[in-house]
Amino acid sequence: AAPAPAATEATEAPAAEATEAPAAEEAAAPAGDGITLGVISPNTGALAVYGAAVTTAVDLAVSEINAAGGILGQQVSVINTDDQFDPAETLNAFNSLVSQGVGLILGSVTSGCTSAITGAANEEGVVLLTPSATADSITTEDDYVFRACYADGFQGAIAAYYAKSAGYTDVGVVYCAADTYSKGLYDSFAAAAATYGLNIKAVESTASLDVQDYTNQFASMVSSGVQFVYAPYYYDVIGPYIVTQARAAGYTGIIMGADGYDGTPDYVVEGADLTAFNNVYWTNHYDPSDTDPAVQKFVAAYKAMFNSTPNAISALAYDAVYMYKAAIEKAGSADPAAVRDALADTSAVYSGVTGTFSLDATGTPTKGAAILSFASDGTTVTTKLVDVIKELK
Amino acid sequence: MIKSRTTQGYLLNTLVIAILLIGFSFIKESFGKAGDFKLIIAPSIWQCCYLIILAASLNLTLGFLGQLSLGHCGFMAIGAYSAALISLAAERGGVFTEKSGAAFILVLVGCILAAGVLAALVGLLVGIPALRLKGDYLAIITLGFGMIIVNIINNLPFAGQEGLAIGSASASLYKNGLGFGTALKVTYVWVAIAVTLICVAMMFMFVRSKYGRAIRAIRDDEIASSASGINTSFYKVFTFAYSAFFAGVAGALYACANATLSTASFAFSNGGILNSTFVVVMVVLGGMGSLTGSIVAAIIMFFVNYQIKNGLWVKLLPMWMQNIFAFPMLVYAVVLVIVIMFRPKGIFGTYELSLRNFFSDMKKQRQNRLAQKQESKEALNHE
Amino acid sequence: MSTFLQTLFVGLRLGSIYALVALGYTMVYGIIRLINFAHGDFIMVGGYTMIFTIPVMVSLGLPVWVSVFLAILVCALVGMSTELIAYRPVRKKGTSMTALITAIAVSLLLENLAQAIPQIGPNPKVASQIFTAGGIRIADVTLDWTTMLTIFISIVVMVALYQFTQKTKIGRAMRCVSEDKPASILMGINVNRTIVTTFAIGSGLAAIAALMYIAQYPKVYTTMGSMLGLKAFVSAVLGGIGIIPGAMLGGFVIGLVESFTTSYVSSSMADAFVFLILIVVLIIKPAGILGKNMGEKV
Amino acid sequence: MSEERKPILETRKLGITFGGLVAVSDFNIKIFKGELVGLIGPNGAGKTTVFNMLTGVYKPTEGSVLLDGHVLNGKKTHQFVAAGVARTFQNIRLFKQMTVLENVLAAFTKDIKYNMIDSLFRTPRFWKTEKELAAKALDLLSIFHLEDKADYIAANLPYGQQRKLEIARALATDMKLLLLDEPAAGMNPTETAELLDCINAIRNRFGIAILLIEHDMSLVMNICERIQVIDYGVTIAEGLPEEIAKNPKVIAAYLGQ
Amino acid sequence: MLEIKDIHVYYGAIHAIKGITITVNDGELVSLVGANGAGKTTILHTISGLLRATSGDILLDGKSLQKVPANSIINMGLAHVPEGRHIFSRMTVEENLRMGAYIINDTKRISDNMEKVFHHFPRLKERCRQLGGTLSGGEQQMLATGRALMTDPKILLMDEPSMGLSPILVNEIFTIIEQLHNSGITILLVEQNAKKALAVADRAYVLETGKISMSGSAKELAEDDRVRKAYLGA
Ligand SMILES: Nc1ncnc2c1ncn2[C@@H]1O[C@H](COP(=O)(O)OP(=O)(O)OP(=O)(O)O)[C@@H](O)[C@H]1O
Ligand SMILES: Nc1ncnc2c1ncn2[C@@H]1O[C@H](COP(=O)(O)OP(=O)(O)OP(=O)(O)O)[C@@H](O)[C@H]1O
Ligand SMILES: [Mg+2]
Ligand SMILES: [Mg+2]
Repeated sequence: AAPAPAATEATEAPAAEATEAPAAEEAAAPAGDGITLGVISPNTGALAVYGAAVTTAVDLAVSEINAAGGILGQQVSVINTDDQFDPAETLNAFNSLVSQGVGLILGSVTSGCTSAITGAANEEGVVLLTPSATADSITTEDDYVFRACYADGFQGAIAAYYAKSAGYTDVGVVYCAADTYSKGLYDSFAAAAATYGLNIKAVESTASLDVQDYTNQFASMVSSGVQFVYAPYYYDVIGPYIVTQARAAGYTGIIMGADGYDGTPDYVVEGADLTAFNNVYWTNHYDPSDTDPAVQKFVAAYKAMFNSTPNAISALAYDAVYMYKAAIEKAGSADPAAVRDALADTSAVYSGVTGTFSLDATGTPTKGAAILSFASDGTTVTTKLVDVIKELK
Repeated sequence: MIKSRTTQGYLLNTLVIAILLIGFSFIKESFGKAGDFKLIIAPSIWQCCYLIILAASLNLTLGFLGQLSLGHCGFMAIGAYSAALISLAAERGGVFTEKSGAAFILVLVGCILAAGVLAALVGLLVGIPALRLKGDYLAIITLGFGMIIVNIINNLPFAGQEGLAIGSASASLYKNGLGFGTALKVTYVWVAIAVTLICVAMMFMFVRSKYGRAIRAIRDDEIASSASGINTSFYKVFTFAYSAFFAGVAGALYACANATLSTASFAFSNGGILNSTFVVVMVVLGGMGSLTGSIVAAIIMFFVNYQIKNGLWVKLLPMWMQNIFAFPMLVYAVVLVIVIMFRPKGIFGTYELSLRNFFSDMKKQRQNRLAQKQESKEALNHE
Repeated sequence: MSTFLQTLFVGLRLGSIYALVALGYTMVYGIIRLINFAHGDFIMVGGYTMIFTIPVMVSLGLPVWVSVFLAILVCALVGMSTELIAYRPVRKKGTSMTALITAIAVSLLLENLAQAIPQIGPNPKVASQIFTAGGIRIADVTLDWTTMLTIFISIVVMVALYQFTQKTKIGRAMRCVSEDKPASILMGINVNRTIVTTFAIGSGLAAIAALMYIAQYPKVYTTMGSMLGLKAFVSAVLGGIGIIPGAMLGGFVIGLVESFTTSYVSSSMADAFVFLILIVVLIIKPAGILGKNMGEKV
Repeated sequence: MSEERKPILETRKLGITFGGLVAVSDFNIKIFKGELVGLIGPNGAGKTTVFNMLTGVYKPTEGSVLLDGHVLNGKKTHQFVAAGVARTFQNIRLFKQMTVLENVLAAFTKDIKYNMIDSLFRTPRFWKTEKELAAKALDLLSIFHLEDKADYIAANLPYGQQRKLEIARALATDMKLLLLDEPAAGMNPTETAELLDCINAIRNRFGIAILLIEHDMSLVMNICERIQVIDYGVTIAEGLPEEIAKNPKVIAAYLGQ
Repeated sequence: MLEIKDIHVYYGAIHAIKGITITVNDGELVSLVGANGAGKTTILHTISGLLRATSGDILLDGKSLQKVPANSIINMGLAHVPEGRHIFSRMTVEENLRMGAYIINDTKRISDNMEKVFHHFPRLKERCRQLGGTLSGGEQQMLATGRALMTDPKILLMDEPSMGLSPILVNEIFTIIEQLHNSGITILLVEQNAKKALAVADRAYVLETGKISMSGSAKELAEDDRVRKAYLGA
């Protein structure tokens, strides 16, 4: 079906440009006295945590930039909008930003919501840079869409790669069937497992993210005898529920996850036996305890401003703002089309908190992933860096 | 006499709709290119349209048949997913290549109808327990059905979270399926309006016929209605299916208006206003047994929701109010409680707007208000 | 065998919690025939109260579970004010459906108010360990103390509630109010006060449920009540709503069904199966497992 | 001639038990066209239960109901109505939120021939039916002097008129047998006398059979041609009013001295 | 003992009671007669506080009831047997009677009163453990009356106690009413069965659409032509 979308695109593109030309000018007009960045994130609803992570980091980055004189000498201002973790609301937020003349948008956080506006961004000629939508397809179809994180395909593959290099051949998976993130990672893990010759012996899932009990799932892992379980969930499930329950169910092997595990140490049960967290591995965009000065500077500044340790989403959102800065400076203007061209340049190198990288032809960074693990002395849980994988072999 | 008065009514309704449409196309012409129509008004019309159909259709079961259904969005999900899948299949099968022309319109109409019919079939299934259960027990069953539908869709390999067949729902729906971009939403805004008008008319015709009379009788007293010769089982199941049909159609419109589908949007409750709980809220707010009320409530809910989140005037408010408005659900909750306190029977009660009787109704309304005032005085006395 | 035991224990663990929550639902429903949608959110209120008071207990050298008493107090207050401010005015004027909508609105209000409070916010909070870990090991599978305690407490609460409604004066007044309000007034019963008391007890129960919930599943978040409340409500209906032992039975049935479908049928379809079983049971027994189908006397 | 001899309603050994309680047993009755039969008995004797079995609201556990010679066992209530039985209820059951006219119109539902298509497109058939029925309904209402209350919401009618509306609604089902359950309950003697005239008028006009439950002996003894008495679900006497009034069993169980 | 002074009662916009004045003296049995919907029930509801008059006053033993909460009126010695019985159908006969004595804390007094009720209604004693909802109509009426007697009321309001009862039970109920009257209880009786009501009453009021149209001794009224025509079916 490849020619078909091309055809539609061809017919649509000129129309879009024709109608958009005045809108773009409108956007450019007030740009003389500032650059406006639109942010779309889930500020209320089930994923409000991520909304907060994004808005705080953007706040930090923008205030840093403005303090340093802005971009191209212009101050940056931000319009925050709420997508309520709902695709239709995301589109509303997007349209509202565009109608206010915003041409550069940062968002949204989740793949589901972001995919609701990628097509529209292209049609409207508005640059969309998502900090954290990892679904593979986000950047593949649309020219105006970029992201600051790597795709699920990469993250799932790293886990499979790690399992293989650690010597496991039989593995299991526990994932959430109702969550795009979890399901997407499972799919990419499964695909990579096939290439690495891993044998997925057991797959269990949960029907929603509200599930509290994972004992049966891990009991099934125990009975199938696997010693490596890929469990792509979020920190607030891993910390209080999964790890302790898995150990209580008698599972002693490795539990591996992805960037959703970021922040887990703050979500463990005080007073419980935390040795359960040994042997838990995960992949992440960055490691907050990384000694890299850029990372330390960011972590310190964020802590100073918001009194908490930034998570990976914050780091990505922070990097995304700086990506915009670099692109605008390269383009010499904040005109969306020019910024798009600057971002599309695969040779540009960005160095941020989440590593030094450049974007590939689709608009997804090629960057390494940190493999981290938790370590526990029984009363506290800490994170330690195991490895940084730049490239999959 | 009845006939001539009704003919009068039809003429009047048609006239007013025609005037509205002409006025609308005038607005469209004058603002159409300037962004706001395309970016704000047209998408809003689409959203209002499916919310209107959704709320009005639930009113058939809730307000007219008197059965609380807490899983109405499940039917909408069925409609949305089937319309999306059929359109994708049609595109892959080469029935249409671009979203214009007769072939596409045909597919579009086909998708909308199919969405309705499939939802109606499931509605039939849900209607069956309704024959044995009442009140809260039935509510739980419908809620259960809603959950099951969402759970099943989540687990379908071709319709799950990651979407339709290849890749994500997003891209494929937008590029190859029904999903209309901003420009197409303007082009096809007539589809949304026409479908809504037809649906609403169909519902009005339904409630103002023996069907409507029968189901209202069932609502008021089921035993008495069967003792009056009404086949209660038939009318109940039929109404469930009929109502589900429109929810399915609303789903198809949803699939047109959005580039992506996610089952979270059709759940029992979520962060937004499109969920089974809020549809019930719209119906009760508008008035159970008043289609006009459902329509108005749907529009109000949409408008309030949109304005609180995206309205520019919010920025002019004092900071503390802006801080509250950052939690839209909080605001609706308060608004809801207030509205219900002042209009416990909903905004419209069981009143239906009729253009023909508009002025005489206004007079009646005034009298009712007076009576009500007295009543509330009375209620205070009872305290 | 051990899978079976494990599954059974998980079912009991979930079930005991559903049962505790369901008791609160049934209690309120039994009196005013209102699905108190906000009940699940009272659990959230109880959860947060404990999150904030547990450190205080620790600093005072008291066992952490003592904070439940504060939670009971807070929940009862929230429950009573909900009744006074939101439900009572509507009950007088509207239909049962308007009351239901108010309940939904209150639920929304509580969830979002919590999120809007800076100290709570959208981030979940994790409680510290409340009861000692460990339990009885049978054939390599552990039935933990917390589960046993929860089952024990839910039985005690059920029996106590049942005796309370049957034997005490105020309990009997509650039953009267649920049957016939005007007649209750003629008996000299203060209907409003009885309803408020019901809310106080029902909401206080929510705090106990919250304690056992976070002892088992130590995460507290603003929307924690919605799914939990829904399942508990389903339990109450399954057992026969308004019937106190029914709520408990329903809770265990739902918990066990959920657990067994996860283990033996399909883990991702567990919710669908729970509701499917519910539908089947209700079609066979339209008034729930313990409900007597009185049928309408014509 | 043989037509005349065939009863409209016949029950054979009709009985029902609730749990362990035998509410009605071995109930046999025959009612012929144009007859007015009384069914009396102490409270809880099972009179209303008999009505419920005759209208399919309760399923008899034994015996059968025959209407015009057709066995109706196992049929649903609306099928009983379609076969020609209509009733009123001991506790008035109107469609409370509907208007008086609509209450009657709703009872025409089963005889309305137009279908979904007609109502969606408002075909001439639709209009014709609706118009005819409205006229017919008003005509029925006029028997009870309710025609000028046609637009009232049923719940707002005074009690006595509600009772009348219920009868009018029952008549709308176009029945052969009308079952009236305590139509005079809560009425004073004068109102009862008015009701008596009404019932007679209906009988003359429609030529139907009526089965009447009533505790008001002034009504029963005046109007009924035959009376059947049940106690504890068992028939203890049947016969002409004068006979019943003198029957010692009936006096002991029901009438008092 | 009970004085109703020019009360007006509304249901929303409906003016149901249009200025009614009624007096019931100590130990008297007063009957209220009127057509359907005349407002008899409304008056009783207003006396026992279930409804409130918009104007006028109701005095019990000289004390105004207008400001007393509905549930406290029973404490002043007034009991109401409501129309339609309103017994608690999911409670046993005994529990129903206990609920009648809800305001009494003295268990001795409760059991004494229960004995008294059983003395009036031996049938209730037989059915002690039966659920109220499963009683026959007549038994339910006895239960409702018995329940009202549990507080030794000084004045009893009875609303259509014979409604729906078989002739034998109607007689029985009226015998009981007479007994209660003879034992010194003041009774305000509302009845459709005007003939019987006038036969037992001392005095009576005739109510027509919210207004008193006639009043006087029961005997006189029973012989009055207009009353006979309108309410006695003669
Ligand atoms: N649905 C039911 N379930 C259980 N028992 C029932 C049911 N319906 C009726 N009964 C019982 O059957 C018996 C007969 O009741 P029914 O209502 O027929 O009496 P009735 O003769 O109409 O009395 P009344 O004159 O008081 O109306 C009663 O004992 C009643 O309790
Ligand atoms: N809840 C109500 N709402 C509105 N109107 C009412 C209500 N209850 C009674 N009415 C009206 O008030 C008037 C008096 O009613 P009430 O019940 O007091 O009459 P009644 O004399 O007791 O008659 P009945 O013999 O039927 O018991 C009637 O016209 C009735 O329609
Ligand atoms: Mg009866
Ligand atoms: Mg009355």
